[in-house]
Amino acid sequence: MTEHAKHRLSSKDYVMVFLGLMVLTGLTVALSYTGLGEGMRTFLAFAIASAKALLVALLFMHLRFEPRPIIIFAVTPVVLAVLFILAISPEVGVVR
Amino acid sequence: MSVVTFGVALFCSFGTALAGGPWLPENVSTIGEDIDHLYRVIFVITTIMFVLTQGVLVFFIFRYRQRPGRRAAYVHDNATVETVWTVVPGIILLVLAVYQWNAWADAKIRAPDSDEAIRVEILAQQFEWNIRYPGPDGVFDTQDDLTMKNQLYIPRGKPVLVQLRALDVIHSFFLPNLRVKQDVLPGPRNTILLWFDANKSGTYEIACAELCGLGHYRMRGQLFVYTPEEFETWLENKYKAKTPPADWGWGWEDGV
Amino acid sequence: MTNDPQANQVVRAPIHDEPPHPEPTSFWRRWVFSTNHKMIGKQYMMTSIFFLFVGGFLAMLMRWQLAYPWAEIPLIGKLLFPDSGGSMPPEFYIMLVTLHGTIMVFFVVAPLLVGGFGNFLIPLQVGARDMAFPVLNMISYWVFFLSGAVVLTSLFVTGGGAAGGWTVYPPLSVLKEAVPGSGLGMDLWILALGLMWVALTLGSLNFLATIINMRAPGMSWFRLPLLTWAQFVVAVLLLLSFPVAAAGLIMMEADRLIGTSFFLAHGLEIADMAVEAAGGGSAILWQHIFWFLGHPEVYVLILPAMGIVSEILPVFSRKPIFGYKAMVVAMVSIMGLGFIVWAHHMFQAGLNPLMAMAFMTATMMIALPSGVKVFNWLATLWRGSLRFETPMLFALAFVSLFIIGGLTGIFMAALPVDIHIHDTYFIIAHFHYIVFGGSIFAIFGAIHFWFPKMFGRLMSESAGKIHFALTFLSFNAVFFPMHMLGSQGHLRRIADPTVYDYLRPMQDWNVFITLSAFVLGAAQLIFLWNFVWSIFRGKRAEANPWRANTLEWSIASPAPSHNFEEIPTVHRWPYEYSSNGGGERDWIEQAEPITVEASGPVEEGEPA
Amino acid sequence: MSSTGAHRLLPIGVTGIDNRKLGMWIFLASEVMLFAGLIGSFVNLRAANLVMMTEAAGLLNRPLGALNTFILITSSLTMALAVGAIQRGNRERLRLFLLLTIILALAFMGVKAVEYGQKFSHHYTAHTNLFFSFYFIMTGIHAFHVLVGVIVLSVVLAKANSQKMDALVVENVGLYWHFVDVVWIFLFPLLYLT
Ligand code: HEA
Ligand code: HEA
Ligand code: CUA
Ligand SMILES: [Cu+2]
Repeated sequence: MTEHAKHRLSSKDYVMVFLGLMVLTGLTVALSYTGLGEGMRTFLAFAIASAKALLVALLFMHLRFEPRPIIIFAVTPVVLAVLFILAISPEVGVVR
Repeated sequence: MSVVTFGVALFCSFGTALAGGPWLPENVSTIGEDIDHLYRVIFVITTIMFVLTQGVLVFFIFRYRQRPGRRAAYVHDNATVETVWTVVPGIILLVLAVYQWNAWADAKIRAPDSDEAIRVEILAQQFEWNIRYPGPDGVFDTQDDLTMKNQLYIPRGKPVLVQLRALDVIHSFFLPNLRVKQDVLPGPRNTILLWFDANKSGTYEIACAELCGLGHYRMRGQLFVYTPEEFETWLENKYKAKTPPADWGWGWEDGV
Repeated sequence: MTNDPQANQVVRAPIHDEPPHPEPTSFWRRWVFSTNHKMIGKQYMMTSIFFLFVGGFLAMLMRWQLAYPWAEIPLIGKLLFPDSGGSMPPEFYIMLVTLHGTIMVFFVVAPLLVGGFGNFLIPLQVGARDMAFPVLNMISYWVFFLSGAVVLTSLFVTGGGAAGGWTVYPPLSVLKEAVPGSGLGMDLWILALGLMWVALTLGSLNFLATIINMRAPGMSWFRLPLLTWAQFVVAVLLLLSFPVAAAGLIMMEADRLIGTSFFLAHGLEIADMAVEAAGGGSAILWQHIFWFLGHPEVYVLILPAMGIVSEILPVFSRKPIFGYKAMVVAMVSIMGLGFIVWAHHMFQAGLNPLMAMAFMTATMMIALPSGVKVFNWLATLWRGSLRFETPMLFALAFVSLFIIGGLTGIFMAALPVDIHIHDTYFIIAHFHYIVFGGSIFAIFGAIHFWFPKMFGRLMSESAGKIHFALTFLSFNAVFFPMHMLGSQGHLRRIADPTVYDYLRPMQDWNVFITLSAFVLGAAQLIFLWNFVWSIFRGKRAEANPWRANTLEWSIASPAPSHNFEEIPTVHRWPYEYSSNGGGERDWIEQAEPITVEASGPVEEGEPA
Repeated sequence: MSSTGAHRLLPIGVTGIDNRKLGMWIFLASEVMLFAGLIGSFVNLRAANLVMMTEAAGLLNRPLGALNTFILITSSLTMALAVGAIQRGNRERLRLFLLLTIILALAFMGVKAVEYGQKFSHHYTAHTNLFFSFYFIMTGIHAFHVLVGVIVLSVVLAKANSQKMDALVVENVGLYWHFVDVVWIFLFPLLYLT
C-alpha cells in the first residue's frame, strides 16, 4: 500500500497544502486581533488548528493513503486525548 | 490430595463470608441508614454471585476430575448461555448503579437549608482539626467566634453544615459512625461544603482518612453528640467562659 | 477457529524468512546485552522476582508494626534504628507503605507479566523469530533495570524514600517540609517512574508491532492465543495511559525543582510557615493525571494474568476454551472501559458529584466483561477431564480469588458505600485479592507451566503443591479478615491502629493477620528454592510436556535461540483439544497439518 | 532501528506495512497522549485562573509566535519535499531539502531563544505565575522535540548518500517532524492567541 502512496502526491500538491496552512495561520492570527468574544475566539482558534492538523496528518503524513492498522493508531489517541481533556475540564475549572 | 486441600480451603473462605455477614460499626446518622442498606443490598447480590460461581467451581473440580476411560467433550460455544450471562448481570449492574443515585445525592448534592442547620467551619492542618463556631453574632471570622481543637460538639437530630478547608496538605474528614467521609483540600479557594446529622447522643471519633504526613495515624478528634438542650447549655457556657479580648489601649511601655 | 473467512487468505502472508544467523558467542552479547527476546524475558523475570522479595520484605516490616505498634523489630531493629531502641519511626512506616506499593505494582507484577512473559512468549506464540525491534527491546530492559536501581537507592538517601503513598498526592509529595520522604527520595521516585515510562513504552511499541506484523502465515487475529491477545490489549493500555502520567511527573518535578505551582494552590502554610509558590494550581489535577495511568495500570496487572489462565485451563481440562471470541471482546471492552473509569478512585476527593455518578455507572459496567470471562472459565471446566498439576491449581485458585476481589470492587464502585469504605482496609483487601490472589497466583502458575520452555527442565511437583497449599491458605488468612476490618472503618496508611478507640477491639485481628503474613512470606521461600533448584537439577523436559497446542510447544525445550527451524504455517486455532480430528490423541497443535482422517465434525474454515 | 544481531528479520510483515513505519506511528500515538496530559492540565487550570491566565498570555510576543509558526510550517513543506525526493530516488534534492529543513528548525530555535531572552529580561520565569509555568514547560518540551529532530535530521543528511538509507528512514523522520509541527499548531493558539 505504501507503494501506491509514494506517487500519489506531487511537489505541487505539497506546495498547495503549504499555502493552505499559511492562509489558515494568517487567518487565526488575524482573528486574534479582532474584538470577538472570548468563547468565540477560542472556538475558532481550535477549529482552525484542528483543520491545520488534519491537513498535515492526511497529506504531509500520507495518512489518507495508509492501511487500517495505521489509521487506527492515529485516531485512537486523538479520541482519547479529547475525552481526557473534556472529562477533566469541569472538575478543575468550574467546580474547584 | 491437593484437590481435597483446595476444596477445604475454598469452603473455609466461603464459610467465613457467610457467617461474618455485614460487619459495619454502629450507625447513628440518617444517611448512614441508606448507606448501610445499600451495603447490605450489594452484600446480598455479591454473596449470591459468590456462592454460585465458587459452588460451580468446586463442583466441577470434583465432578470432572480426570478418570480413566472418559474423554473431555468438544464444546466451545453456546450462543444462548453466553447471551444470558451477559445480559442478566448487565441488567443487575445497571439497576444497581441507578439505585445508588438517590443516597449519593442526599449525601453530596442536596444540601439542607442553612437556616435550620448548625454551621461549623473546620480547618485541617498537620495533624489537627481546628473547629470554629460563629459565636453569638452568627457571623464567622469575628471576635466572638468560638474555636476548639479536635473536638466537635453537635446537637442531636439537627442537620450540621460544615465548611471544610485545609491549610497545608490533603486530609480527609471521616466520621466512621456517621458514615461521613470527605477529603479536605488545601487552599482558600477550595472550601468544601459538607452536611450530616446524628440521631443518637454519645461520644464518637473523628479520623483523618487521607495520608497527610508522619502524624497521619494520630490525627484524631472527638465528636460529641448532645441533646439539643445540652448543646444549647454547652454553647452558652462556652460563650460565657470565653474572656473577652481586653482592649485597654495600653501596651508594655519602655522607659517607665 | 470457526467462521473466520479471512483465516485462509492470511496464509499467503508475505513473510520472507531468512536463515537465522548463528548465536553471538561473546559473554556480554549473550548474557547481558542480549537482543534475544527469550533472554530479555528471563532477565525481566529474574529482576522482578528479586523485587517481589524486596516488596514482600517491606510488607513484613509493615505487618510487624501493625500488629505490635512501636515494638522493637526482631533481629534487625537495633541495627536500623539505634536511636529509638529498635522501633520504627512513623515516617519510616509510611515510606514502607509507599515503596511496597510502588515496587509491587511497577517493579514486580507489571514487569513480570509484560516484560517477562510478554517478551518470552509473544514471538513464540505468533510464530516469529524475535520481536520487531530487538535492540529497542534490550534498551527497554536496561532502562527498567536502571529504574529499579534508582528506586532501591531511594530507600537509603537522607530523609528516606518517598512517603506520600504510591499515589504521591500533592502537596504532600511536592513540599519538602510536609514529610521527610518528600526530599531527595521523592525526586528519585519521580526519576524511577519516568524511566519506567520509557521502558514500558519501548516494550509496548515492540509488542504491538510484533503482534500486528510478525504473525506466521495462517496466524489470523482469531487464531491468536488469548495470552497474546491480552498482551496486545495491555500494550495499548500502557502506550496510551503512561504518557499522561509522564506529563504529570514532569510537572511535579518542575513544582519541586524550579518553583512552578501546577499542583499547589494559593496560600498554603506548613507549620505556620507560608509556602512560597505562585499558587493557582490544583491538587485534584494530579489525581486525575495519576489515575488516568493508575487505573489502566491495574488492568495491566490483571489482563495478562487472565490470559495465562485462559492458556492453562484448557490444557489441563483437555477441552477448548469456552467462548473464545467472547473472551477477546471482553478483553477489548475491559480496555475501552478501563480508560474511562479512573475517577472512581477520587469519589471522595471533592469531585463534581454529578460527574461521579457517570464514573460509577461506567465502573459498574466493567464487571460485565469480567463476569463473562469468569463464566467462560467455568464453562471451560464443564465436562472437561481435569488434571491437577501445579499450574492448574494456581489457575483454579486464580479464578476463585479473582471473583472475590472483583465482587468487592462492586462495593467501592457504589458511590454511597464508597463514602464509608474509601481509604480503609476494605480497599486493601479488594486489590490484594486481585493482585496477589489473581496476578501473583497466575504468575506462579505460569512459571511452573512455561519453566520447561525456558530452562528445559520441570519444576518439582511436590514442592509446587506444598507451596500452593501453604500460599492459598495463608493468603486467605491474611487478606480475608481485612474486609471486616475495613468495613469497621480501619484506615489505610496508619502506623498505629491502636490510637483510635473504635479500632482497639480489633487489634487481635491485626496480630492474626501479621502472623499469617509471616507464614505467607515463609511459603514463598519454598518457591524460591524450587525455582533455583529446578533450573539446575529439575527433571529434563520433553518438547511438549503438557500436551499443549500453541506454537511454543512445537519446538524443543528449552526453546532454541532462533525459535523455529522454519517459520511454521498455522492451520487452526490454539484450543483444539479432544476433538475427533486428532484420533487417539486428544490435542492437535496449531501448526500440525491434519494427518488423521477426521472422523467427526470438522471445523469450518479448516483446510480439510 | 532495523533489526541487528543474531536474528535478522525482514521488516515487511503480514499486514504489508513496514515494521519501522508501524513502529513510528505507534510511537507517535503515545506522544499524542504526552501532550494531551499537558494540554489538558493547561486548559483546566486556565479555566480556574481565567483572568490571570489571559492577562499573562497578553504579555507574549504574538508576532514572533506567528513568525515561528510560519517557519515551522515551511519546514514541514521542505520535509515533505525531501521525502518525495528520495521516493523518486533523487538524492541531490533530498540533501537540499533536508538541509533547508534543518536550517528552518534552527531558525525556529533561534526565534524561540530570542523570545525566552525577552521574557527573562522582564523577569518572567517559570515560577512567575501559572501561565509562564505552562509556557516554559510546554514550549520547553516542544523545543526538546525540535532539538531531537535537528539531530536526527543531521544524521540522515550525513548519511544521505549511503544505500542503507532507504526511503522509509526518511519517511519516518518526516512523520516525526510533521508531528512536531502539529504539536506547535496547537500550542500556538493555546498560548499566544486565546
Ligand atoms: C489488578 C488490579 C485490579 C483490578 C482488576 C480491579 C478491578 C476492579 N476495581 Fe479496583 N483497585 C485496585 C486494583 C484492581 N481493581 C487497586 C490497586 C485499588 C486501590 C488503589 C489505591 O487507592 O491505592 C483499587 C481501588 C478501587 C476503587 C477505589 C476505591 C477507593 O479508593 O475508594 C474502586 C471503586 O470503584 C475499584 C473498583 C473496581 C471494580 C469495579 C473492578 C472490576 O473490574 C471488577 C470486576 C470483576 C467482578 C465483578 C467479578 C466477576 C464478575 C462476576 C462473577 C459477574 C457477576 C457480578 C455481578 C453481577 C456483581 N477499585
Ligand atoms: C501489586 C502487588 C502487591 C502485592 C503482591 C502485595 C503483597 C502484600 N501486601 Fe500489599 N500493597 C500493594 C500492592 C501489593 N501488595 C499496594 C499497591 C498497596 C498500597 C500502598 C499505598 O497505600 O500506597 C499495598 C498496601 C499494603 C498494606 C496496607 C498498608 C497501609 O495502608 O498501611 C498491607 C498491610 O497489611 C499490605 C500487605 C501485604 C502483604 C502481607 C503482602 C504479601 O502478599 C507479601 C508476601 C511476601 C512475599 C511475597 C515475599 C516473602 C519475603 C520474605 C519472606 C522476606 C525474605 C527476606 C529476605 C530474605 C531478606 N500491603
Ligand atoms: Cu490528616 Cu491524615
Ligand atoms: Cu480503578
